[in-house]
Amino acid sequence: MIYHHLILRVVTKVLVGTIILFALYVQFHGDFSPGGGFQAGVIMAVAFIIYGIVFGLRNVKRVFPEWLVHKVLALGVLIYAGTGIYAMFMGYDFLDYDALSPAHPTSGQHWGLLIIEFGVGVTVTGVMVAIYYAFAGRPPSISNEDW
Amino acid sequence: MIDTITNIILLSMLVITALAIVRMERLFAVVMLSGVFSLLSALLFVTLDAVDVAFTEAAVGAGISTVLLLSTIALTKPVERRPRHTALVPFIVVCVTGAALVYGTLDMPAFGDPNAPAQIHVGPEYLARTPDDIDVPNAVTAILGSYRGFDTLGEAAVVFTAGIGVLLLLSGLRRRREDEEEDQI
Amino acid sequence: MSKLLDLQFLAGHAHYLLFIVLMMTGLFIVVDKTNLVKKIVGLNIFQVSVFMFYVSIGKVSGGTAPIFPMDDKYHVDKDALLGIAYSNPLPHVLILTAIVVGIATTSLGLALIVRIRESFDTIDEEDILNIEQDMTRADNQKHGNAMGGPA
Amino acid sequence: MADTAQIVEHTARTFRDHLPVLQVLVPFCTAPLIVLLGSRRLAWPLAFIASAIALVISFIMLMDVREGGMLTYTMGGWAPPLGIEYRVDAANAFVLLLISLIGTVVLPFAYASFRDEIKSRDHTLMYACWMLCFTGLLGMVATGDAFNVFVFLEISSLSTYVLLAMGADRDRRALTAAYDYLIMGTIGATFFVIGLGMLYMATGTLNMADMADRIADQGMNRTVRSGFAFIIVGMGLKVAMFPLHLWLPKAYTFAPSAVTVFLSATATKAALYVVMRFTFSIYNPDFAFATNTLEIIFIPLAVIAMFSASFVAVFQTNFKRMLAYSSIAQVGYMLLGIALLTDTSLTAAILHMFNHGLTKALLFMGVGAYVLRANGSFYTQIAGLGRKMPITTGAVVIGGLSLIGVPGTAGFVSKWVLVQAALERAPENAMFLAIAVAIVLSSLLAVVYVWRAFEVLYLQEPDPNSTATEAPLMMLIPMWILAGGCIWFGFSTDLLHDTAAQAANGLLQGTKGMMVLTGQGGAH
Repeated sequence: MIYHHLILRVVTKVLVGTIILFALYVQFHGDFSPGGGFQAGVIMAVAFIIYGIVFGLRNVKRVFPEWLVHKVLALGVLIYAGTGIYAMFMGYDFLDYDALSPAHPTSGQHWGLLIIEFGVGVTVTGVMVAIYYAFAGRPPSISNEDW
Repeated sequence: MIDTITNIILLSMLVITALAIVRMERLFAVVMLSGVFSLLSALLFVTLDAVDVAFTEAAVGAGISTVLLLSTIALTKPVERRPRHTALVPFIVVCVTGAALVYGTLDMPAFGDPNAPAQIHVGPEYLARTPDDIDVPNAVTAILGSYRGFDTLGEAAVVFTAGIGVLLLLSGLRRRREDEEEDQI
Repeated sequence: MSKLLDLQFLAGHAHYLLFIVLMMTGLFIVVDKTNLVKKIVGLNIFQVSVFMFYVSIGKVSGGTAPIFPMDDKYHVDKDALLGIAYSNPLPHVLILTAIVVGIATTSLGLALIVRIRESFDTIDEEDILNIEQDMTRADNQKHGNAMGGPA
Repeated sequence: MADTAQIVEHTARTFRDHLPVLQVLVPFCTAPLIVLLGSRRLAWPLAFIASAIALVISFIMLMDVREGGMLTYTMGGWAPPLGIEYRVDAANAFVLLLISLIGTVVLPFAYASFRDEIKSRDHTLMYACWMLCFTGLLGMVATGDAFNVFVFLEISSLSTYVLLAMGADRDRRALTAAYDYLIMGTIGATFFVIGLGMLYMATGTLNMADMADRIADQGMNRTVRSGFAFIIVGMGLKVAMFPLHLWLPKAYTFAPSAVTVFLSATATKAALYVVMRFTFSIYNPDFAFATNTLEIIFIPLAVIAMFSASFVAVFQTNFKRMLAYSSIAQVGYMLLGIALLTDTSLTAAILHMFNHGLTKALLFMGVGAYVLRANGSFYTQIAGLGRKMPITTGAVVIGGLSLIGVPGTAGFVSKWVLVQAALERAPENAMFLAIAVAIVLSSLLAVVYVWRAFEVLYLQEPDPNSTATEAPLMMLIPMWILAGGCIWFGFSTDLLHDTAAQAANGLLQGTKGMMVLTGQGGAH
């Protein structure tokens, strides 16, 4: 099945790199242009999904193994909540990013936004890839012809 | 003037797509049309100045939900059977809800009215304070992350719940040792 | 109700009425259709049109997207800020949350549909209802005579 | 970097100030922690410790606000109209205590019940999903921001759909029950969002207190009224109000027993609290609109629910499905308490939420024990178990008596206060006298279906080859804790009654109570 999709394989090899690059751009430019954690997470997951569709589930699972997906899934939420808890330990309110650099509140806000967007991006990537693995793992019930 | 024309065109195309989805029998066409519907709504969001929402709707609505719908159809049956019951009762339910909604719009401020309550009370305060408090060009990210950061934490939890739910229903939690054994066989 | 007829009101509220038509189409699909996947698509349409209704609340005619101009040090250029009218950013934030809730519900619904097809071998609600009625009838036969006859 | 580094003098927040957010945060962080560690042995202890901490926190908060005070907590340090604010007064502290108490007591029962009903491979994720449902319910009740209610409502709903669907290992109808609940729940949540959108359009703010005051100034225009209608219909689906209750019997019957225990005692109560909060704190009842509509719509629905659900419950052949129908009837009592719009009636509604929570959790735990030992909850399967499982059935008897409202049990107290509330308004017009009679009559129906269960449990011959033995200790202790609670709150009623009365007049003060108290609240 893999050998006669030559065009798809070549295009995907080119595409996957740029998609991941674009996802990272969207992730870390969320403060300056439209974008942020969710969009970046979805785009990053799309990169893995395209690779999975074209090269098959086993190959993409060698790149991003399932147990790692399930760890990443939980890590993002903890990163987000952890930032808030760190602020609480510093005596500020929950999720008050001034705590990250008490001397310069606005730079604390910048750091805060960056970290929580990263946490959200990680969680959304993990979730979308985990959902794709779950759906792709089941045996299809209809053959390719009668769509 | 150009805004209202593009809005009217987009909205009429949206209505046509929605009606087509009601009529369609083949599920593959229905899923493609739902992708079209999401993309059209993303365009409408751009004309309504909601660029972040347009980005998300395009990425999530047209992208991931179409992939999920297609993979579900691959695992189920592709053709829909015509329902045997008459469409009268659902139509009545829909008309009653529609009437309640229209009743609600009677006292609503006009579309795009700058001195509507929503535009006077909290909205401008966000716009005024973001440059000083958070000093981030994208006001939506500022509100999303910092002013209403707890909402976004809840949102991340919603995504996390969906992830766990699908794992529980379909594949179950994989642990490192199990993966090694699985690869051996 | 007479308000609905005068043109000036209609011009200002045309968008809301169209959003309501879209919402009701989505709701109709969910309530009327018996195919489980079609219901999820109807749910999507219902939610996306509610999001459009929300975002149209924040639109200020003549306003632009709420992204401030940047100076060279990547901070908000405060003086260039004053002249521009912006749309209200709050509904956008709410809708970002709601879109994610929508996709979460869709993925859970679809996972349930896959499991339902595997155990019921059909994704049409009427077939499922028949199967379930047979199961309850079988239960009543088996367990019905506890207190003088089945329910 | 910023040229004028204005260092804002900051008063550090002590641990006591963080309590409102810790209430939700502790269970919130446990769920991803359980998934991150991924070990089956650690999942249950982590969940139990988190629930116990949440219980202690909710108890401390209730003690703080019993005298009518209010704890406020601003998320991210932003003042209310801009940021999200947690506002804990007697009403939601009371419901938080109920949810945490049920969550903590039911977890040992869940440990034993999951081992029997759920594949061991899924236990880790089950406890993570359980904690998310627990967090969603707590977050829904504790928050003071309208949109935040929707977000946490979705967290609890999504995890509820999954927990229900996990009953599919025993009976495949759990999947369709979960799917139907998903469709109706999502329509309900979207109605709630539409209602919220209309409120936001009319007031411009999302903070409940701020919204309440702006509605009080502006008065009721049509957008606000239809917003109220959509919110009540949306939450009515979650409360299983009479016409919107179709999902409940199937969902509770085919769910795993431990899930039914937890949901029956907490999910409808949290949604009911949100209905109360919107009806009394945001739409102040002394508006002409709110008063007569509530009476015209809620009272008939509540009375129909009480009678029809009890009537259907009498004819059930499955003990678990019978209890599910009786839950719908009991929700009718609580809605009646809200619809009568007096101080005592609201106290009765809040009291009944607590008492019914204890009673229904106890009864469903009994069902879980029968499912564990007799592999089913049909009357033929549990016939004569009173002799084989005396301790379990003893607790079930106490629960049944409390469900009927026999004097000396918790159920009696709240029904008695409800009847008093109805009689108080009797001189206004005869309808309220009829309502008082209706409450007593539907309790008689409750006697019929509860006695039917007792008769099956005790007076019927157990089938000879049944191997039923007594339930394990992990099930008996929670059951007898709740049974003791039913009895204790049946006799010493002042603790619960005063707290509920304080909660009721906190709610009934309506908008004036919200904004005025902001000053006194948390340490700013």
